[in-house]
Amino acid sequence: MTPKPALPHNSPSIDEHLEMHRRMVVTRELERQLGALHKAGVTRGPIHRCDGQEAVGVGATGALEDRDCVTTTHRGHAVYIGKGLAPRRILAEILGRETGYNGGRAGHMLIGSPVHGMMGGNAIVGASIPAATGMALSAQVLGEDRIALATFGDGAAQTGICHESMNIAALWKLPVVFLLEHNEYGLTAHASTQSSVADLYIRAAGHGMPGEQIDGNDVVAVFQAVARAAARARRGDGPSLIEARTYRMEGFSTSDVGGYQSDEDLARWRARDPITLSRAVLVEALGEDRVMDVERAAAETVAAAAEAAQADPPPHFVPHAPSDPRAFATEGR
Amino acid sequence: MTPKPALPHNSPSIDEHLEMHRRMVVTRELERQLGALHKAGVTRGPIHRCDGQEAVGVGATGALEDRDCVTTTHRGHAVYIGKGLAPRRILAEILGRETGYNGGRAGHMLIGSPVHGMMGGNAIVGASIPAATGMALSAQVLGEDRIALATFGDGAAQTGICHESMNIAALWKLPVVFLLEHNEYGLTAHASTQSSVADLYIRAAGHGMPGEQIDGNDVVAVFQAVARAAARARRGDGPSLIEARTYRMEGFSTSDVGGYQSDEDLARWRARDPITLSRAVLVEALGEDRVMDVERAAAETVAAAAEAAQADPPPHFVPHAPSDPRAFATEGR
Amino acid sequence: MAIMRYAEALNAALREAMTADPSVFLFGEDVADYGGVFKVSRGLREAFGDRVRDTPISEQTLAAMAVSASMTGLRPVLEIMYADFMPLTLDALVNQASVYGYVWGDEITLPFVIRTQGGGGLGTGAQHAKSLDSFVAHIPGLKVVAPVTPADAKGLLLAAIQDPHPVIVLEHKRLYNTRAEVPDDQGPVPLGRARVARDGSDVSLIATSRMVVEAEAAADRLAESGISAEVLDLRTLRPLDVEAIVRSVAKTRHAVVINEDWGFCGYAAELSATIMEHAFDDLDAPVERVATRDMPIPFAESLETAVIPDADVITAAALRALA
Amino acid sequence: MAIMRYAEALNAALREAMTADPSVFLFGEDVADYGGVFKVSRGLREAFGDRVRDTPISEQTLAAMAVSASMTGLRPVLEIMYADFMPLTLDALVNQASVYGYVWGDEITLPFVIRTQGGGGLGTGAQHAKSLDSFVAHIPGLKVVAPVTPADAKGLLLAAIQDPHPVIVLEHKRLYNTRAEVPDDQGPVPLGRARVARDGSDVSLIATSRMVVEAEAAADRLAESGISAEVLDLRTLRPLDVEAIVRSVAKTRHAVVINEDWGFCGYAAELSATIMEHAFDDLDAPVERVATRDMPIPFAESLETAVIPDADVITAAALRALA
Ligand SMILES: Cc1ncc(C[n+]2csc(CCOP(=O)(O)OP(=O)(O)O)c2C)c(N)n1
Ligand SMILES: Cc1ncc(C[n+]2csc(CCOP(=O)(O)OP(=O)(O)O)c2C)c(N)n1
Ligand SMILES: [Mg+2]
Ligand SMILES: [Mg+2]
Repeated sequence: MTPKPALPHNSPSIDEHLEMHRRMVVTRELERQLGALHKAGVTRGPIHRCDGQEAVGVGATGALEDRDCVTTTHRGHAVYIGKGLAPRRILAEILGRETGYNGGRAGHMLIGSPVHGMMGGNAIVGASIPAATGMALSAQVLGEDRIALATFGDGAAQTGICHESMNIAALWKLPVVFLLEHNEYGLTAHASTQSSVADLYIRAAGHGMPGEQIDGNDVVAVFQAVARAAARARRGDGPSLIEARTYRMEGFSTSDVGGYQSDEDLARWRARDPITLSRAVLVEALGEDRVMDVERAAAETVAAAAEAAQADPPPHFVPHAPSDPRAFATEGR
Repeated sequence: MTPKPALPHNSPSIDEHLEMHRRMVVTRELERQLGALHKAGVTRGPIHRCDGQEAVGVGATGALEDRDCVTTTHRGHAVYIGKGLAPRRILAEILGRETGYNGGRAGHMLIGSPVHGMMGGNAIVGASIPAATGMALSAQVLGEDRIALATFGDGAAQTGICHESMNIAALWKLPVVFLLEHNEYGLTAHASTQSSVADLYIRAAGHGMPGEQIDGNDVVAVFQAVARAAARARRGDGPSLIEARTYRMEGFSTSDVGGYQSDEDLARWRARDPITLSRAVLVEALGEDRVMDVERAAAETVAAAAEAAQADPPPHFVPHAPSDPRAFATEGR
Repeated sequence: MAIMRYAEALNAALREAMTADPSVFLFGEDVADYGGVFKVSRGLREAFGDRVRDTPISEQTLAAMAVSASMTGLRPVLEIMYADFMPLTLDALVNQASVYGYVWGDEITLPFVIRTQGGGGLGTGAQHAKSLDSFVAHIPGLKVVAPVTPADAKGLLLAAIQDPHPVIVLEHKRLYNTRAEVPDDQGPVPLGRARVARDGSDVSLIATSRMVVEAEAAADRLAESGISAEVLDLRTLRPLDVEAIVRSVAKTRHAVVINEDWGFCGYAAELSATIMEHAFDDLDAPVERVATRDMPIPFAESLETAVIPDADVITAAALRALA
Repeated sequence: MAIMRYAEALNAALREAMTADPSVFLFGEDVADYGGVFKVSRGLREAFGDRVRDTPISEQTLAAMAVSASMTGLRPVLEIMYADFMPLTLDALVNQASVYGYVWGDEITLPFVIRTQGGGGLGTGAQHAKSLDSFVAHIPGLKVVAPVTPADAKGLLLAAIQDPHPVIVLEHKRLYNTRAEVPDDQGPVPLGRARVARDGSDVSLIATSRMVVEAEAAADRLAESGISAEVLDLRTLRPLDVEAIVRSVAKTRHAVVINEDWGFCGYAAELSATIMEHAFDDLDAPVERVATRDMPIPFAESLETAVIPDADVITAAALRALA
């Protein structure tokens, strides 16, 4: 990403848009590779894809500074890529290799890279919300110019910690952005069986903070909304809630047998695929060749990364000293 | 309380009002006795008084049927009395006597009397909320014509379980009434240091349920609001949130050294004492003598109860068989 | 006598209990339309309608609702998808269910069940692979069961639903697809009784949940070296069948206790302490404790297998006990 | 050398730590303006302003915030008013702090502290009198301390705040007003080291938190019968000073382990299992376990005293061990 101008800007430049487009394609390709690897039986455990939702994680992280912290969920690939993590090391982690970001300890759902401000996927639904809130607290108390962004799902929005975090963040004017990625499902259950209201951004009013609903399939709209909320947070005016509406095109995870999403819904949302939408704008502005080159390069990068990651070695086990419950073993005398 | 007419009525009859007045006086006297006993050093542990807040618990329970379930907090005296519990056995429980409602096992904060639908004080802040919600679920699934009412404080309104409970109750249209007793403080901390918004009833909108703010020092207003919400719940239309504004005249508990409530606030609220307000209306309608007689009788009842309870024996210890972790002791062979 | 999968046996228990008693109510995330992520509640929504409900992701409140609903006539069976999420239910268990079961004990019953599943070995990562047995086994007033065989899965779940006290049912993700015979008339299995999974005379392998399977494999290996290992499947973690443990240890004079939760302050520690107190004089060697290494469970297979105990680890412990 | 109350010693530690390190941040319910319900943070709001904050009643989120804030430069010290509320923090501890400390272990530190207080005996009832030590002592990656003396209260809290890993400080409501000498230059007390509170040769009374006080009283009584009891104050519950335990048991050959949490699957069980594993051959008799009766803590004095162990119970256990 090109360095940001000193003043917060609320719309991406065309170069920034192209870079976000590239990242969406990288994410899509990375998940295609994972899908194939899963079919081939070389993955372990569940994998949650964000097909069709790439604009949310990529657009949001695109509007942040490198030093800003982001937390995400079990479905965090777009955020990992958006925060600048390398596909090779993401894939290696998901495949349980020594070369993965966390040496195979984390796996698919817990990837973190503190140097990138990528403060973790999180497989406890809702946990990304107080996590970002705490990071915003630390920035505020230490007087550091960084904000935190929590991404979380419509299912997570029903957890008590979501409400508690928003209350505390608003009360203390913490520099945090709550980005609710509403993909209509929590696991296999439709949002209408989980939430008492259809529009979740309205809950912001209960905490005296701004709330808005945006098109989560429009990467530029996501960038703009997050840029505004981030600027507000940086100014010391406190948190915001952004509800990005999108749709999960794949099943819940690789273990999902599916069948509960309607064909009409799928077709309707496929027509609004975030990469297709973004491509149309970019082709208009930059010409088809430039855009296609970027897409091709992105796919090649990921393919090469997947191949390399698969050849990487599995990690060797090392006991974790700080967890040892017995003093003589850890501390000596 | 006189039996209710078959159709829900939204205003108390004058007899009902007088009975509520009596219950407020009983509550006040009971707490005066407890205050004196505490000073005399014969109580154990903390005691939380609801001086100045009696209209909330008494008015709310006045609008319910006997079979309805109520849950309350660490500050539940008005609710205990409102639900028809006997002062003698309440006091005995608080003094740790065999004759207390729970044989001295519960103490001040956990008094319960399931036959009265008094499903417990609760010393875990917020816990009364899902508790009532679960009782409403049971009524709904079993097809029983009873509702549940949760009383809880402005501090408790900030807990995650409050939000989770409201969401579930609204989603499933559970027959529950959420009665938020806003007394401006959570322990020694003012609501403004705990809540991101000053008016809490607005959070009802985030769960698509009705919310209203009422004068919590007006026992008739409380009765009316709860009667409306209860009728709605009974009809199967789901939950409501009622924010009753009141003020805590005593310290947080007997352990509170005080000093953080302003004299102006105390004076302002003292002028709006719920018993004084209620008395004025009743004297107007029934004459001073009738009201004074009722008040005097109430005070005498409580004084006698306090004396009797103090003379009651302490409980003898009996192990609790269902808690025993070893099978041979509990089950035999 | 039918061959059933463990998940099917649980399903059969739920179906029978719901048929027999209209106050049995099933709820949890994805349990209704989808039939549960492990398919344990498959078909029940169709059969019992609104008595089977999908819920929001609100474990803390759901658990508290199970407690209070059970005090007012319902028999709720709540599914908590992973044992890793049980910490969210602990306030409801230790500060509500436990407390009310005692302070109002004579006036109420608390017939609710929480079903959950734990265990590692499938690459689900540190937040989806734990066995937090000791958190629940520690709590007064609760019962805790952990079936290993399909027959016990059915029988213990039936007994759990019938019990007037709270029962936590700890299932295991690696057992759902195991198959074995379940008698057609399989009724409730009494809570608080261990099962001798295999008779033996040299060493007692006292295990819970899927560790029983590993202990049986260890017993096979020990048999090859001429060592006769008894395998005790505790089935109920609380209340503990102390008699069965003492009987076995008195016979073998050597014990290995095995549990898939962490060792430190874990359920295996309780087993060791129980033997200390009830069978010290019978012991020829200290009890060996086998548990998951005291550290988070890593994702990669090469790491996870080093952390979760298996037949090798149990065999080695038995040999140490006998050395 | 000044005589200090335990609460004052804790206050002194907080003040020193906050003075020395601007990243130390204190938060919790009523800790700021009121100075904490046990007055441990008295005066700190005035001295450190916004670095001391009152919070909403949101334990689950506060704990999670302590975890994440600690990964990004803050040194949060969170007060959880009663140990009974610690279940609300367990997801943050077992699914967050513990996990991230391992999976990202080399890239981050987690220097946060949770202070809480447990214990019964003051008529606070079943939801405000528990000692849920085993819940936290069970969790990999945490340290857990339980100071008994004012000097250790200061020293262990200082060490806790300086530690790069999460530390849970278990205080005791009946210790806050106890007084003793605290050296003027009392610095951090190393974590993981027990303290011999009293030398003895016949039986080891191995205790935690306020149970050390009861053990010392029991030792007095035993001395009257000519029995020399050693009292070991563990101070750190995790990581456990196994060496100190083994050294004591090797000398006395008899042990009583004492902890105020429930016994079953509790911390005392761990102590018994530890002795089983590390000092079995030194034992002349089985280890006696003393803990709160396995049931909720009742309110009335006549009931509560029957449930929480005291010097009588410990004395009786020691005599059984020596019988
Ligand atoms: C506390 C907790 N409860 C339940 C689960 C199981 N679970 C994993 S993802 C999920 C659905 C989450 O829905 P949402 O927040 O909308 O995220 P999405 O999967 O749609 O991205 C559930 C219930 C969990 N991981 N954590
Ligand atoms: C979960 C929990 N956290 C903290 C406490 C300590 N505490 C007891 S009462 C109280 C304040 C409650 O405020 P509010 O809900 O407004 O009730 P009020 O006392 O004003 O009636 C607190 C923090 C508790 N009992 N439970
Ligand atoms: Mg979703
Ligand atoms: Mg209040």
